[in-house]
Amino acid sequence: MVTSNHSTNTNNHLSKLKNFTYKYIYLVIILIFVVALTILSPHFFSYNNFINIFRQVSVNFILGVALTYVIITAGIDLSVGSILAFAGVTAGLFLRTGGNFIVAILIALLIGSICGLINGVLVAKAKLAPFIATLGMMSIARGLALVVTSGNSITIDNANYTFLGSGNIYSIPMPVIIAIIVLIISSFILRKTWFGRYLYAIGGSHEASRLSGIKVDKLIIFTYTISGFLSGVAAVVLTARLWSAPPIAGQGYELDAIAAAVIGGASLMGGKGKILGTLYGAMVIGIIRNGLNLLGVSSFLQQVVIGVIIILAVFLDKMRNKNE
Amino acid sequence: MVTSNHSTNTNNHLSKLKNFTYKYIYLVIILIFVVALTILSPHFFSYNNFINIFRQVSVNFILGVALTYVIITAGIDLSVGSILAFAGVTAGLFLRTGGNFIVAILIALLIGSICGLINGVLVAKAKLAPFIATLGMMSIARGLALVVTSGNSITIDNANYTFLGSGNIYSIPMPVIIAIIVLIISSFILRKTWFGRYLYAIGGSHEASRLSGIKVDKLIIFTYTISGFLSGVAAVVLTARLWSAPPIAGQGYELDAIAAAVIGGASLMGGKGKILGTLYGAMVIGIIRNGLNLLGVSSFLQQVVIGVIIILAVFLDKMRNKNE
Amino acid sequence: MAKVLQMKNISKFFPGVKALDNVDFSLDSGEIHVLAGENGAGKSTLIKILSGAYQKSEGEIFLHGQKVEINNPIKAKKLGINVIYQELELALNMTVMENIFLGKLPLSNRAFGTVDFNKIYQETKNILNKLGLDFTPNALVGDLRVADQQMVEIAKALLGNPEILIMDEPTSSLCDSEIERLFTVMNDLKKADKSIIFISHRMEELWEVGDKISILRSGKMITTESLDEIDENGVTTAMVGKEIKNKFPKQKLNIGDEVLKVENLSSNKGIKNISFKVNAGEILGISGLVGSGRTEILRAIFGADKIEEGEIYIKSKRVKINSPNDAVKYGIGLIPEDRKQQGLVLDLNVKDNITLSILKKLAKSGVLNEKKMKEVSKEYIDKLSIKTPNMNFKSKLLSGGNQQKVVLAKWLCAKSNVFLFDEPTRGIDVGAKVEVYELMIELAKNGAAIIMVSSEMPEILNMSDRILVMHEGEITGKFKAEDAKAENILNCAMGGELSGNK
Amino acid sequence: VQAQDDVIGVDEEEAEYNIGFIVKTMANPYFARMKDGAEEAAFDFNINLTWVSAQEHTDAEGQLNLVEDMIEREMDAIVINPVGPEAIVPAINQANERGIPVVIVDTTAAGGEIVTFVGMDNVDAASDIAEYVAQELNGSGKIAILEGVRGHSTAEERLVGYNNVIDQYPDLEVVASQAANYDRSQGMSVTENFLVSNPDLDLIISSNDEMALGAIRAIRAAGMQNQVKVVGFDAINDALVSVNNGEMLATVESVPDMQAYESVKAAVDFLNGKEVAPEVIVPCIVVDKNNVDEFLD
Ligand SMILES: Nc1ncnc2c1ncn2[C@@H]1O[C@H](COP(=O)(O)OP(=O)(O)OP(=O)(O)O)[C@@H](O)[C@H]1O
Ligand SMILES: Nc1ncnc2c1ncn2[C@@H]1O[C@H](COP(=O)(O)OP(=O)(O)OP(=O)(O)O)[C@@H](O)[C@H]1O
Ligand SMILES: [Mg+2]
Ligand SMILES: [Mg+2]
Repeated sequence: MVTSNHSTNTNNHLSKLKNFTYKYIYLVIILIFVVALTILSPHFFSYNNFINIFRQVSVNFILGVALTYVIITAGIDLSVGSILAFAGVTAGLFLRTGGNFIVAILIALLIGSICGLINGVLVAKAKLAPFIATLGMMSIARGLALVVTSGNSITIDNANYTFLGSGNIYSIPMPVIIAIIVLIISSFILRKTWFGRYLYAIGGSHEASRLSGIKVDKLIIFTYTISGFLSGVAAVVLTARLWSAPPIAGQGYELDAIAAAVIGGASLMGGKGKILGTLYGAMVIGIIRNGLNLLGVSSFLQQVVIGVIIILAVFLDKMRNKNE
Repeated sequence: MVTSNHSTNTNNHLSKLKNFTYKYIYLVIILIFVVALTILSPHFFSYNNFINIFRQVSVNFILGVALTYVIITAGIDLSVGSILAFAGVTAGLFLRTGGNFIVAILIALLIGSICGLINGVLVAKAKLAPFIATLGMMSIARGLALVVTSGNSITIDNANYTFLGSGNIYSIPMPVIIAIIVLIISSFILRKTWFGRYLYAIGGSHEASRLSGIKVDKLIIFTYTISGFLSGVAAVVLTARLWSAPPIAGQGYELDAIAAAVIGGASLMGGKGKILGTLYGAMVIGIIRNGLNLLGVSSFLQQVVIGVIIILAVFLDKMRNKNE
Repeated sequence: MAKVLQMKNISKFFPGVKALDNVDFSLDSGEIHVLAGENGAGKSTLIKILSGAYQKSEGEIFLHGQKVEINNPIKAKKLGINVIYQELELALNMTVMENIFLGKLPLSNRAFGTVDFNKIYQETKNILNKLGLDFTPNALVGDLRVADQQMVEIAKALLGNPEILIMDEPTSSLCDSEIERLFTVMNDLKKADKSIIFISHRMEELWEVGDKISILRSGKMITTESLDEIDENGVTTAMVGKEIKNKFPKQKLNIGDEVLKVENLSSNKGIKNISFKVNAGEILGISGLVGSGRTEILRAIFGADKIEEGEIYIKSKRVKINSPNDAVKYGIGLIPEDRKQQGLVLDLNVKDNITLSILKKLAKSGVLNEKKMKEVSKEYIDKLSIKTPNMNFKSKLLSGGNQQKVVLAKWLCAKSNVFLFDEPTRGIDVGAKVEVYELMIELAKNGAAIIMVSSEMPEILNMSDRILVMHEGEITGKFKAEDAKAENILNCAMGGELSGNK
Repeated sequence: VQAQDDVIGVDEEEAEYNIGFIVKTMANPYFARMKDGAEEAAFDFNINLTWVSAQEHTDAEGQLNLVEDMIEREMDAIVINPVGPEAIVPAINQANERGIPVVIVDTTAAGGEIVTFVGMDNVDAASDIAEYVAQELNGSGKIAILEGVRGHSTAEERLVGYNNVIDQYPDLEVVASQAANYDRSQGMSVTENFLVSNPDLDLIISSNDEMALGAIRAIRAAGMQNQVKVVGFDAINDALVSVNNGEMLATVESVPDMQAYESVKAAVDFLNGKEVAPEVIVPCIVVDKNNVDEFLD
């Protein structure tokens, strides 16, 4: 019995060490990337470049958060990129008429939320597969963005508005500040509020949640509305960064956003996902893109390398879960 | 008691009628489209145009079949479009060296199958989420297609090969014939063979299948290999239709293929899906596209209309299932 | 008799849990060997090791004296070991015959790999006939009632003529006649020198069918004895570690005012014209055969299914219940029969599940009150003696009985005053059963109204104040507890004349 | 449903000919300008013109489908702006079989019987702007290139054009070349990275104006507008404005409206039995501060 106890103890120590490594494997993997890129590229490790990366990651992260919410409920939202474009061009058109920048922001958020609301109703009430409902919305919102602009980018020259994308506060770029606000609030909601906990419950079991008195339909509608709202936030950030609103903005962003959420541990079967994980996912993608650009890897090879690294990053994370 | 019996009888009759309508709602919906388009466009209702539609639908249908297989096992394959491109350019490059057309076809099928096999191993053995594994492959295969061609389309002038895309047999276009062969074989496999039945079982319950002694991992690997193989088939059809192999072919096709499968009743949660349903899904998408083109609807509005119709088509199908 | 199977020094560690500790177990040919123990004692774990679903941490397994390694379910099947799992493992999207032949579909053409559907249809029909089941081999398993799904699982395990058949609580969702048929089948197998490991929490049936009993407690093997030499008291004492004096701690309580009244309730799920009322402090038992519509009554009251006609009154006030959310607001709680799908969110931890329906109420301006959640959870984990390493343990990993207790805890802490129990003690051990009964009494004392659907006659007879009997969606009998007799109830359940007094 | 906004020109009954015009995409102002030119020609020559575009400028099959649909509508002639030179060949062949004349505009076709090709030579145009850049930099400097959608013929041809010229100047160095997929926001992100890895960058050549405008945003955000210059391609309106106010150095005007006008005219001439030259090359013009007035509305 003594030996058995002893071995259990050693096991415990070992497993604690393991646990520690695995718990922070996110950071470990990112660290590996950072070290590798620092060695490979003289330009990588600099304050400016890190600011760059954070700024570039912010839009994908915000959309990734939108998808984390949706994916936790076992849903999916393919329309975030298109909603971004549609919300962006409406805000842009409003600004072009000389409108106030705060109203423009509210319009972007409202348009995003309405599109999200429609997604939610289609999923929760009409009981459409989320994939289909949001695929439809993806096509509709993109079409609308093109229709209202006749395919032209809308130039934005309202300095208050563009400050949100190009300004700094204490030399931290506004997109990063907005992303951090989204990070804190959304993480707080998921971890600390009843709403967040119910989303996990719904993702875990729709039926058991309903039979526990949770208003599943309403919460799902609300979740897609949040996703649309966050697409509106991303729209503001992106268009303010670009000083213009292109109707084709955000094409393909849904895949990057889903990848960020899933790399970060969200399960498409529902019930799993964390905002910090999504941040990790977005950072991995962002760092790779940035690093490959800095290294001057050809655009062709970049695609190959990104594919391999996405698979690797998730694979390492899998190992962690297995050992947990 | 007599009244009650009587009312039950009427109910039976009514429900039989209902059942009939619902069972054939696929055809009903397509019929509605056909009638509407015939009224709206003088060009729609003609033998040639129907041949057109079938030819245009064939590639999406073949990829839709690939996705039906994968989706039945509760998986997803985002890489079909990229694999199509990669398989296509390799066949094209081989033909350019003066290679035999049959060997070229085999090469396309082999490349497709190998990519699919890798997907399968990543999903079944490395236990990656199918979304991530195939997202990675999507990026990798596209990159490889660009690398091997240096970004240029490969011209194909082997008449035997292009016959597969542009030729006719008894005035039926070859792509349609190939699609029909795929239809018959894949439907047969799913409905009649042990392999097909086990795919449904795996999608229905992974665990139950495993505990029943089904070699779940092997079958899943095989399923993704089939999906890759069919992407190879689609590559042959498409490149033979285009008389060239563009490395950017098939971009975005994965979404259309998934939409075809899901409109046709496949559930992303697994365990459900039929080849005939997928044919319906592909036809709905194809008829709408063709009809909108014939009507001269602007490409912007087309996107809006297609989004709405996809949602409607699935919604109607939902009603059917509810009433069944 | 020849030793067929020997398990020696088997241990199994899960992270944080020692599920089995040096267990020895052996099985003779032609023997029905009962495996007993409290919820979480390790019964399912032991048989999962035998079936290759889990890997043992330590120990050895011998078949016919030969050492074997059972690394996966396929290997176990090859060795002639078939299992009926406690949590049904079926592909709900497939037909009965395909489920029964899952993993061993016969082919009509080897080259094409086509399945011989005629053959499996015929063979399935034979098996279903033998088990006295009336659904067709073509039925979708997902459309079947839980009980029938259980029978499919049994039919599946019988196929292939296994040498060792393991049954993990096969009777928990079956009615008496089905259980009888199952026992006949088991006895036939026994005559053919097959061996059966049988797990059940229904005490009375152990002696009816078993030869020997092995009793586990907290992962340790306590004793193995012939069932001729041990009585119910002995078994419970070995299981629980103390003697259980009163299996049904029913007390006569003061019946208060009417709490719930149902009038002319009909739903499209097959219940017709249901009327009854329950008062504060009263336990209304609902009996009937499987499929008689008892579950549907509870679901209709709870707003889980649509009501077509009829009225519901709470404390004499007419209420509209359109969703479970409404029901919860009116203080109604449902403990569903299928805890895995409907009772629990398996991926959430014990604490979250216990507080699931009051999370919103516990929260202050939307923010969860973790401290309160912990307090509440601790209170009910203690009260119901839920066996869990800690309250942050995933409910998926709890033993079946403990999962049931978590569902109970959810409604207890929601302070419901109408409790709808659907088979409340299904899969719960003797000790815990008594605890659940005591809780019901406690609730009743505090003025709750309780409806208890049960297929266990002793439970119905001993715990109810009044008894309703259902047959094909209608009430065919109403009894006061003191006048109720098993045969009368059974008669009504079979659709016999309305009898008994109001 | 009868959104006939893309049938332009005169009514079908009064029209002399029905012509179909198929472009790559409409999600780019370049093609809107093309449409303007086509519309002008339609009225000038009494044409009923049906204007359609593929969904994606990369979708060769989608465009083939569109041509098939046009053939089905028995157009008198078809004008095609191909997604790629090779993949359009079977479409042209189909039209040939049905006896429908085909005019190719803007991007070449690699085969098939066509009436004529109207358009610019992407390689030449790209060489022109690169030559302009070489002069501006006095033959020496560090250049980064924003590539279009790789694998797309215009993107590849423009790259060839740039590199042909740059290779002739030993002191001109391409220090980075990355795809930004014709997308303004990607143009911005990729440029941000360029600026980090090449702080001494002198100029960015962009394969279209959208990316160039994104690049300008990145450069201004980094405060490097006095160091890094940008040239674009296509001369869309936003770019002309940008050239006019000194943010963008230059862009290439390939006169898409004139190309479209000429292509419709060629089709009409052919239908009327007139002789049509086998190739109508519309000259490209480099637009900078000096001549931007001529192009601004
Ligand atoms: N996969 C797992 N991971 C961690 N702990 C587990 C796992 N499976 C079972 N356990 C734990 O092992 C113990 C034994 O569980 P087991 O399911 O064998 O009990 P049981 O005797 O079958 O109980 P019941 O009668 O309730 O079914 C329990 O404490 C349970 O929580
Ligand atoms: N989804 C459904 N649609 C139509 N009828 C149904 C459905 N589910 C159940 N029924 C019918 O309702 C009746 C009651 O079913 P159920 O088995 O749930 O009753 P029960 O008395 O609760 O049995 P038990 O609790 O023992 O399983 C049966 O006649 C059954 O066929
Ligand atoms: Mg158990
Ligand atoms: Mg029931």
